[in-house]
Amino acid sequence: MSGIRVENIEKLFGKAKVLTGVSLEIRDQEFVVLLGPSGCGKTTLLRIIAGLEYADKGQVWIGDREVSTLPPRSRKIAMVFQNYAIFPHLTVLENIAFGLRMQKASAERVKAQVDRAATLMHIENLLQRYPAQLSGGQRQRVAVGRALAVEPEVLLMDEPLSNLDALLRLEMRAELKRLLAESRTTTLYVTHDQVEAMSLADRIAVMNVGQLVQYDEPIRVYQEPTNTFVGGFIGSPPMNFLRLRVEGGQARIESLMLSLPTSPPGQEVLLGVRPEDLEAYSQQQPQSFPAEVRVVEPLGPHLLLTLTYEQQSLKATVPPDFNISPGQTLWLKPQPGRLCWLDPTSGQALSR
Amino acid sequence: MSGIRVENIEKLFGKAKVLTGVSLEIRDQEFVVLLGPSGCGKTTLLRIIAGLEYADKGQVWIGDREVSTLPPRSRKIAMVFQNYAIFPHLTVLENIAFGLRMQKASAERVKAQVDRAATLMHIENLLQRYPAQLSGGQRQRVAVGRALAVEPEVLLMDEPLSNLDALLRLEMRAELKRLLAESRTTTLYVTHDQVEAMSLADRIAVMNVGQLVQYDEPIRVYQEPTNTFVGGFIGSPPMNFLRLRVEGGQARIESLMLSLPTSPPGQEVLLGVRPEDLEAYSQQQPQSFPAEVRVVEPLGPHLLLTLTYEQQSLKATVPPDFNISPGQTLWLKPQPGRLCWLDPTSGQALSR
Amino acid sequence: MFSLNTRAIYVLASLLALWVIVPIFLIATLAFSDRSSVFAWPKGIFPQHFSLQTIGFFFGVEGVGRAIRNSLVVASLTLLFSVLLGAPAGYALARYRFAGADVYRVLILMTRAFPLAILAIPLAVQFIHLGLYDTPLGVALVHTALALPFAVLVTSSLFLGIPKELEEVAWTLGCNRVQAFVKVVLPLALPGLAATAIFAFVISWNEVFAATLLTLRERTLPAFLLGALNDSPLPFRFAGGFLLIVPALIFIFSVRRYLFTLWGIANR
Amino acid sequence: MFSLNTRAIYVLASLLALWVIVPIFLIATLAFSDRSSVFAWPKGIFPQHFSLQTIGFFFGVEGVGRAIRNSLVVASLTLLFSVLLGAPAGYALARYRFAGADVYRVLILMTRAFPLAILAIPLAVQFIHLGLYDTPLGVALVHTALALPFAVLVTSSLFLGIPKELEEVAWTLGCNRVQAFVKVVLPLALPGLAATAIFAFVISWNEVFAATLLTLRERTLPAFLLGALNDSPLPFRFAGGFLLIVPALIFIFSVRRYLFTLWGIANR
Repeated sequence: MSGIRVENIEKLFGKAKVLTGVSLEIRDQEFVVLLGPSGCGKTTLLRIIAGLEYADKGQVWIGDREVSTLPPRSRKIAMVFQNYAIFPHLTVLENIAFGLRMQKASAERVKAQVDRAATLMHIENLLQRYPAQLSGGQRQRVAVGRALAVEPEVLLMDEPLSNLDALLRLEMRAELKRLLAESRTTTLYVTHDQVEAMSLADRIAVMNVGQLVQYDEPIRVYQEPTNTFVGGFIGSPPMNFLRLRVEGGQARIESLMLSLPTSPPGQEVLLGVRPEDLEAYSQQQPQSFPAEVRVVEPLGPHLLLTLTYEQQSLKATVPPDFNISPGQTLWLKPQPGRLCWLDPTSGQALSR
Repeated sequence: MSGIRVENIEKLFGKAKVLTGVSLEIRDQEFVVLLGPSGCGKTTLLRIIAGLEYADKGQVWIGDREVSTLPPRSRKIAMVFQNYAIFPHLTVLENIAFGLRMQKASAERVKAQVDRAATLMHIENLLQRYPAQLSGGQRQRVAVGRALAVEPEVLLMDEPLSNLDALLRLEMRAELKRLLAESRTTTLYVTHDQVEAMSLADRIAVMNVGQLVQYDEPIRVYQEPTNTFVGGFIGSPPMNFLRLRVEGGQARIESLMLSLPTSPPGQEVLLGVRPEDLEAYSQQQPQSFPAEVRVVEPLGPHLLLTLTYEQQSLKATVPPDFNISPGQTLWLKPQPGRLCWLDPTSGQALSR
Repeated sequence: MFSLNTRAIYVLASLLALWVIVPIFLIATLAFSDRSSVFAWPKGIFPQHFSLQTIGFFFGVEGVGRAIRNSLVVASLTLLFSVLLGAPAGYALARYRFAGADVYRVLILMTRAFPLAILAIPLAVQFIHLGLYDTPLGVALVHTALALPFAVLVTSSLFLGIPKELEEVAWTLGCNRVQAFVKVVLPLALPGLAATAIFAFVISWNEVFAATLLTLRERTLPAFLLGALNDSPLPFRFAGGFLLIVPALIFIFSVRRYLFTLWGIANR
Repeated sequence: MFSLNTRAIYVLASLLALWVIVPIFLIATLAFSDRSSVFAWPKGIFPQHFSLQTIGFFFGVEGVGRAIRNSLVVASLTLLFSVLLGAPAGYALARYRFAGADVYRVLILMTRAFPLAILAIPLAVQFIHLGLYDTPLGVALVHTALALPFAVLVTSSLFLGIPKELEEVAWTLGCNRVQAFVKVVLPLALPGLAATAIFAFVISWNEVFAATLLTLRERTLPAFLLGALNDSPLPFRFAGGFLLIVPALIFIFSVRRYLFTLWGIANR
């Protein structure tokens, strides 16, 4: 096992730059998720690390070997594809054994490794089947088993859960997390699903238009986004951004004054606050501001409110038994430790 | 405006029965969501009400007219399709005016109605455009505007949000809710997305394999599912079902005894409990039972835990700052008022 | 490595295009060259001596005018029959999925491998009985039989590309079935129907086998050319070949943009 | 209402199928009837007098044996060339998207409207210079030119249906490009390649125009039949027609299950 290091990767498709100088380091045994909207270049970066595509500039290191120009077979990686890419003309057993046979492994080693992978993935009883006889979830297990059977230094996964239905995805997500925590393989995992990223990652690398915009632990990416893109992309509903006036080094919402970490460049500042970090009260409270309720959506574990404060729309969540209807005014108290401050022109977070 | 009543609808496709005797009543001005997995027959039922398909048995009433054999144009309905079905060769204005022109409405009425619909949907500035120049969200608005412009007695919607991306869907969902609350049109809305159903509906009609399985307000469907299918389909993560032994008319988890509403038919009973209704403690508590943590997934607003209690897997949510790691034991206290009891053989809820 | 492959692909694609274009170009240039260039070998790439001599000679040959007129009549009738029969069938195929649809598509693909024209032999016998032998109508009927499967296939692709929901929404907005078809489907299908019509025309224009078997004096242009081929000079052949290609060329260039859409539709 | 439509569709589909099947059936039954049935009119639906008389007579005619041998040689060569040239080109087309791909597909669709065979005329002149005139090899080369676009199109559909990821995963598991092709792509493509080969064979077997123009003594079967057509009796024609259809029939029935898959792939 070993880490991955990519340096200054640039990639052009025709005249379009899909990666504009990406550097990223993944520690040994770490589980890193590459997260971003479709077209942000995350899959291209993964394929460059796998050797399925070649960067126009920059280097790729796996462990302490530079592999930038090596073909995929020499990089000691394994990859799980979105469509699983199980060989349809081979049995599950031969699929899992494929990489070992290519290495000319001994019959005992093949058997031992296939058994180990099959046990890990709970597919011992499917070994003699052909892929056409498997369900989507079973194919997914075979694909992961085949990747782990070769004991790769690095495991690369390209949206492996996106072809499963919602319920199965939830199950497999937890199982994958347990499994990879056990096998301790260095893993780079690509997804556009922010819940998946939050759930699985040791660290999340958020990408947007060919660049890395934030690289941190899930909870910090969630609570301290570096810009409005990250705050708006992660979380459902996304982070609220309220444009407030700055008065005497503090931000003002009605009578409520909030102190800022640094003085912002302009006369206004953006307050970033998650819907669950706005406590709602029917009566006026100290440290709160009023907002009018427009829509009330009961979602089960909570109510999702859409409110307006001075023509700005914002969302808040309240307990399911909260008694409220559209047109009423609520008093919202932002939780002090959970606020972000951003520059409204650049969208970047103010330094703390 | 008027209500909808369908009685004993049966429908066969070839030899497959897709609807097996569905009866449903929608009150005047009510917003009802037909919810179910794909293939459950919900869209077929909608199309039978619209007159786009004909039932093999049963009647459809709109207001006090029986419309079972009328063609769509005589039913005083309007429909919004999943792919929006905007006429590509007509401008937005002519799309919205299409139904009025078919009614041979006067020029003033056409203008007044188009203006009203366009203002309602915030597409006043798009009236001269062709559909090819519109974004997905704008097309969706045109489709709803076209449907409302004819002032239908009943509005039928077939997954109108499913072609939008996640963020836009969230926005449009709240807007649609506000809008239809204003226009007070009787609405039947088909979706497979349980969050959408919870958010929008006055009442949810849950369907499975051609049958109506529950028809109630969202919060009651969520908290008191009539069977394991409803509990498992609604909520993400779904409801936990724990198989418990019955002792002396009570259900037993470890030392905790829970009283049952009626005595169950067998020696075992299913406890249905939502993940957010299990309070977790690191230390033993009264009224709680122990479970081992297998996976911890930080999702932002909360941590999602996968635990096992006597080889049964269950999920629970805890606050994001809860300090826990896999392998530890937690004490779970079920919230007394939020428990369901079901028969493990039939999967049906025990009568209260 | 990638760029090497890309380059190889462009070379390959160019070769494939040349495969089709070069012979057409050759025929066309020779038809507009003078007699000496026609007999020269190897031939130059560009017409060295542009001249209407060859083409003029061709039109002077007896029977050519009549053959062209016959071809026009036959091809126009074929166009008419194909669209009138093919479009409704295509619409039905597109709107109602049925078990045989795939079988039907395969059969049409296979017609390429079928000597359909040879089946005209038993037909000839019957045509004599029916009085259709050696008439443009008779040939047009056979050509319609040849063009119809394509017309049905192309129009069904066309109607498949027009979502059923467009019609359904028109029904809910007050149209009956005919109104919905006229107001919604027809405007969207019109360019495709035009392409289908021209395609039927071109198929008929080029068909030689059935035309030869079913006519004696009322020959179409290709049948006339085939009959005159062995004992006619080279310039005559080139000019005739050129005339045969002209409708296809006009067809391709007039509907080329639309064809891509059509192909896209056909691939759904 | 719906069931009425469904019924109409089945009627329509049956009619369309009959369109193709009836003439084949007619030819086949007449080839195996005795002389009296051949001349009867109107003909019965089923062969009234099964007999090998007609077909036997046909094989007795001088030159038929040689024509069949020539056809076999030409068709086999065409098969060989088409697969060897078409499969790599199809693979390249499938694996690397490029701007011209759609243009190419349209061009191939258009060949149906093109009198490609007529382009054989300038070729004949050149073949005389090259010594290929009146040889099976020469005819096979022209047939390859005719079959190649189809071979490329069908094989590219075939390779498009084999996800690129299957190869890529093989690369990551230790294969080089050749190993991945041999171990993964080839086993999956084999039945489709076989179908392509037979398709090329059938196209060559039925081609008559180029074969007639480019041969004099070494005629292929259809060219021989065409030459003998006008002065030969009806039974001879039917037996000949039947023999022409046989390979196509064998083709369709042997690969019919596979064809549906192929068509599905071609539609992706």
